[in-house]
Amino acid sequence: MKGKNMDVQKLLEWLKKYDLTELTIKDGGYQVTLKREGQPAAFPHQSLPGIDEAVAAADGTCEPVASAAEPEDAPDKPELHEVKAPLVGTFYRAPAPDAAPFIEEGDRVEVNDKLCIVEAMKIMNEIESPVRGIVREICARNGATVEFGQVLFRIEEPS
Amino acid sequence: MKGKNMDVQKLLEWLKKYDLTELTIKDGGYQVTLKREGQPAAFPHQSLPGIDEAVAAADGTCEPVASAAEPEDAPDKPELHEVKAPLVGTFYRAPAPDAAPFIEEGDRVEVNDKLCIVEAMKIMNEIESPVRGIVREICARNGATVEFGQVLFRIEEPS
Amino acid sequence: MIRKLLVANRGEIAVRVIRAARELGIQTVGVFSEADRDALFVRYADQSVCIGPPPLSDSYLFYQNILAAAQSTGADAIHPGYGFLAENASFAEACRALDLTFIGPAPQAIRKMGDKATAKRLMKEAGVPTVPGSEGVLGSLAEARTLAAEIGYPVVIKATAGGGGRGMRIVGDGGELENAFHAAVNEAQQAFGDSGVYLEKFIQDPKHIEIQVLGDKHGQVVHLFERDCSIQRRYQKLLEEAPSPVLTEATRAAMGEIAVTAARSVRYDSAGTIEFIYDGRSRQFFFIEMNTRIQVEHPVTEMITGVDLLQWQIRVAAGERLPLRQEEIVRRGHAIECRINAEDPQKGFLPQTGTLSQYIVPGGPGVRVDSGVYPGYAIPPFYDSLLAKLVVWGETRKDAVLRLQRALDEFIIEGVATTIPFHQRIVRHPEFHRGAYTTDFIRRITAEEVANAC
Amino acid sequence: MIRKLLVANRGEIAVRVIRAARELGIQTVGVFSEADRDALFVRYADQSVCIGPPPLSDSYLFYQNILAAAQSTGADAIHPGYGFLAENASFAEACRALDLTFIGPAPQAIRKMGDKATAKRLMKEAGVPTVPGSEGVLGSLAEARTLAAEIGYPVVIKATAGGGGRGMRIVGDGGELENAFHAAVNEAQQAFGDSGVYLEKFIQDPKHIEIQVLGDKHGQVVHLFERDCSIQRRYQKLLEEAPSPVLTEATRAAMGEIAVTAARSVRYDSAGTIEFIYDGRSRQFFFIEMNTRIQVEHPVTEMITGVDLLQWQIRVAAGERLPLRQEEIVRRGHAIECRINAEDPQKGFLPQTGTLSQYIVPGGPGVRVDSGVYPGYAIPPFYDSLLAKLVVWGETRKDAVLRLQRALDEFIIEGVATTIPFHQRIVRHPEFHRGAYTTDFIRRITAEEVANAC
Repeated sequence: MKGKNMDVQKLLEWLKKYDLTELTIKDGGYQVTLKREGQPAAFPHQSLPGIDEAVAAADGTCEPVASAAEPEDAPDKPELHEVKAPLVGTFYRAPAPDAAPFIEEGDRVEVNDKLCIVEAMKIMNEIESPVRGIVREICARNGATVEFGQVLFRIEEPS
Repeated sequence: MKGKNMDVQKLLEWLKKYDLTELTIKDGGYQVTLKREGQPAAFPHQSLPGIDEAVAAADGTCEPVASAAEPEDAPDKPELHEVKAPLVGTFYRAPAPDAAPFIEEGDRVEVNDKLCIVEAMKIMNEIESPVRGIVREICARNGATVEFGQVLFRIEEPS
Repeated sequence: MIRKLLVANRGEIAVRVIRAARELGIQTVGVFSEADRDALFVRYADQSVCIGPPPLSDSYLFYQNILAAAQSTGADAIHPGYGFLAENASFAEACRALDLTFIGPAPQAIRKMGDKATAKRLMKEAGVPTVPGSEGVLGSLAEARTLAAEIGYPVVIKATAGGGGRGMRIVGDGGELENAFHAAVNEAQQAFGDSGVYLEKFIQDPKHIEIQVLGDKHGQVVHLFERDCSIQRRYQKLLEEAPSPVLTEATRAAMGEIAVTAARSVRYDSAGTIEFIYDGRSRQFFFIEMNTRIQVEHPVTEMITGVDLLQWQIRVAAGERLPLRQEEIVRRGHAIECRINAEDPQKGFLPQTGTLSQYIVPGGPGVRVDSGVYPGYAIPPFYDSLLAKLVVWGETRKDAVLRLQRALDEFIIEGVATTIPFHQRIVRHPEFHRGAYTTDFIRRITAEEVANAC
Repeated sequence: MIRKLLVANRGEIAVRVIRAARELGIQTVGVFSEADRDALFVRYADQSVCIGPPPLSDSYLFYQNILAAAQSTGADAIHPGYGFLAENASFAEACRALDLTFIGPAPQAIRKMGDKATAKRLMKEAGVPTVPGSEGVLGSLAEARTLAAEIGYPVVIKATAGGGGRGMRIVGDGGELENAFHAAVNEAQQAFGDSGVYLEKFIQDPKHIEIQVLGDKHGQVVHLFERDCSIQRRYQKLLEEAPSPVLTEATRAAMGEIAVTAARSVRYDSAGTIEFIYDGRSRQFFFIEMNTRIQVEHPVTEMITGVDLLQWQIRVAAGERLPLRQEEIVRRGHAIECRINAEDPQKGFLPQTGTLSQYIVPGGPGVRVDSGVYPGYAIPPFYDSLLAKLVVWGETRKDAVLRLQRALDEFIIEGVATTIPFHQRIVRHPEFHRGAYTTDFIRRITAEEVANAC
């Protein structure tokens, strides 16, 4: 394997870019194992030989195309928890067209409070808050398509 | 004109790259004048507007493809004068096939001493030394094609 | 007609589908995994949606997000490309259930042709020649002798439980049969603990030749001649050409007719390919399988017929009739395709990843490049290694070969090793020039090289 | 046959010549000025020689170094491309004197066609229609009336000393002639101090239509149909297509025959073009000039005929006979070429220099790119602004136009402004779609834009 084609630096970048928590590469027999947020995914056909072993962990973020202009980790802001879309679908802020939104910016939320609905395949998927805190930003428009990994909310956790 | 397309830096690089001694650009009427080692060359059809005026001088070198591997300005060498091919042709070290070469490496030469012949269009063009000094390097092979600007000799001038 | 088409694939085929759609005035939606955010097809699609993390099972094979992307973007059709979901009848049905036009054949045709045994049985019933042989285990030497005489020598006897050549005997004539039968039975018993053997015709100088077919929803089916795909490395095609340099016009016409018969028998209503194995000695051909999708090598057919297969595939899926009758489909000249993979031929064709620090594609007359990458692109390590397809056309095969040599020499890729040097060797090989190369050509020239190196 | 060909040109045409030579098995020598050391053609040539500093007069127009480069590299032929030395009879003779095959017509043909007055006289003698009009200054109103009746209205009266529209009158019918004649004479006298005027046919809805011809050294001449080059900006062609959307088959055939007659009359033995002005109202056409070289827009002809014009040009120069008779040259479909220049359409088409920070060329079916640049290339400020020619083919003109739109949208060039956005406007303009556009199309749509901006 050529060092310039796939070095450890590169692997670390991929780890970070795709939120991988674990990556194992072996040369003999060409095995690759990737783990991501607890879900194992094996690629038996993929071969990346040349590095005897590389195990690393990183915690990166996924930034969707649609929100490229949004500020991220601005120095004057406290650390915000990003709630991302776990599936592709249509984003709804309220349980029904004529109902009030689940939350507004500035609202306090507890863990498992409902934040929104992402409709996919005629199924209304309720998205719950994974943290306790104050909703600082609602990042998607009501009725808009959200893609996988898109940031939907930014929540300020109590420090 | 977009600054990124043609800025002064770029012009200075061109000056250096093509051994230009002068370059004038005017916006109104799109005039460009380039001068190179005393020979004027005008490009009336070329228009490079946007920079009001730029006059600069530089002394660059022309490095032929064929001699890319040759050492140039090596720090441990004295300053050498490069004699370049003024035309395209066949390089001959001697006045006739059975004659002795005009010069050998290590020879002393005076100004106007004959160094070699470049044959082009059946005409034998004698190349004379522009300087006095010791021939340190003969850079072309007898019988080889030399291209315009190719370094033929390196001569060490007395300091 | 279709207004907005979602492309459920990646790489060069996603770009190819987008091109066809745009030329038909159809809007396009790209779907991409997180590893493909910078891919060329994402750049070229009118709109695109991230559908999951890099693993295929979570993105390009994950129905739900793909179908949700189609629904939420208002797409009314889905093109599956090749691979991935292209020959997945359940996915095709899921599209139908959501009123999305699946750009491919009806699910029943995918199902019938997807199972090899079913496909072979159906083809036999339809009168399509398949490799002749015993239906199951041979009962006796006498049965073997009768069958072999019927099929014609040479034949091959193989262990039903076998593999790797054990329990296998090639039989040249009737005199060799008895010894070969007993040897095969004994060897099978020893190797697999099962003495069962079967017999079939032994294909000499085998070539992989396939016929492109196209059907519509109104019962019309046409063929668009053959492609010779015998240049393969471990069943991966590396170079394809049309027409095949070995077919006679009579055989070509017969194969075309048989392919149309095969497609008609499953009421095929899309672009598809009937694969045959061709015996270079006897000039017979036998059905192997049908691919119910557009294929990687479809451009060689487009180059000799002037027909845009992707556009036709989309138009017939939308219910249009085939615009041309069989006799209106004419071919001119010769086309060859090379698959330019990010693989290092010096290291057993190991897939390469890296950044394309330079990428200069060949151009000029008779050269077509279908590429999914661009200068500066970083190849993700998660997917296949196909970077580009280089396709050339020439008035004659000789013209095409010379043009291919020139185009390969012009193709400059820096940053990763590619198959270009290997293709340069193939196209300068005398056996390739003669055109009668067989499916073991790559194996043999690779072995030659190893032998020469020793 | 030729063994080694020196290419006395630069940019995309040098690359084009190298491609043709390589496909013919001919070695190539590139010659380059110091400003072109990094050019693509230098990279693609088998061998290359620096022939001088950037100014044209010291490099690409400097015979001595070019001929010396040919001799010292052992080249036996020189291809001049277009422009530069392509229509220089003295250079062609200098090549002959050194036993170098000049890839172009015999010097006498270059000389005869190079002088406009001589060319027009010769063509009249050969029976080729030229724009009818008075031989010199009109003697009287009566003479004007006789001539105008003979030619047919409308006619135009112009000052012989004139220019810029002064002393010019368009005359629609005989009733207008007297007033127009006197007005033109008076205006000419006032403006230029010379009352001389002449009269010629006024061309309505003018189109620039040219016929590609090809002759060999054995007296054969064929034509390869027409190209419509009416989309011009200040006499610079921006887009060319074949066939012309307005010609009837009868007119096409007549133009082809006349072009062959014209070429034969000067014993033309290479690739060349007969330019006509075409009257969109009367459907008459008139000889304007002959270009005795391969032209920038030759690919559109290659795309519809499948003929490699560069290869033929080289082969006939080497003494080969034309391989095809007139009736064997068939056309299929429609081709359009866009010249992608490094010019900013937003700033009066100012030439741009800079580095191509990104360069993604379109691909897929029916797309050909002839380019002289590559990603990361720095455009030198010394030469013309042509970066690439984008050529598309489609079965119909509509298919070709849709394909061209798609290909233009795919062409990504960063680092310099280009004419791509302007071409995108042209190909979406209703008048272009109709196809009856005339030589003032660009001037008019540019004026429209200025008017809309006010």
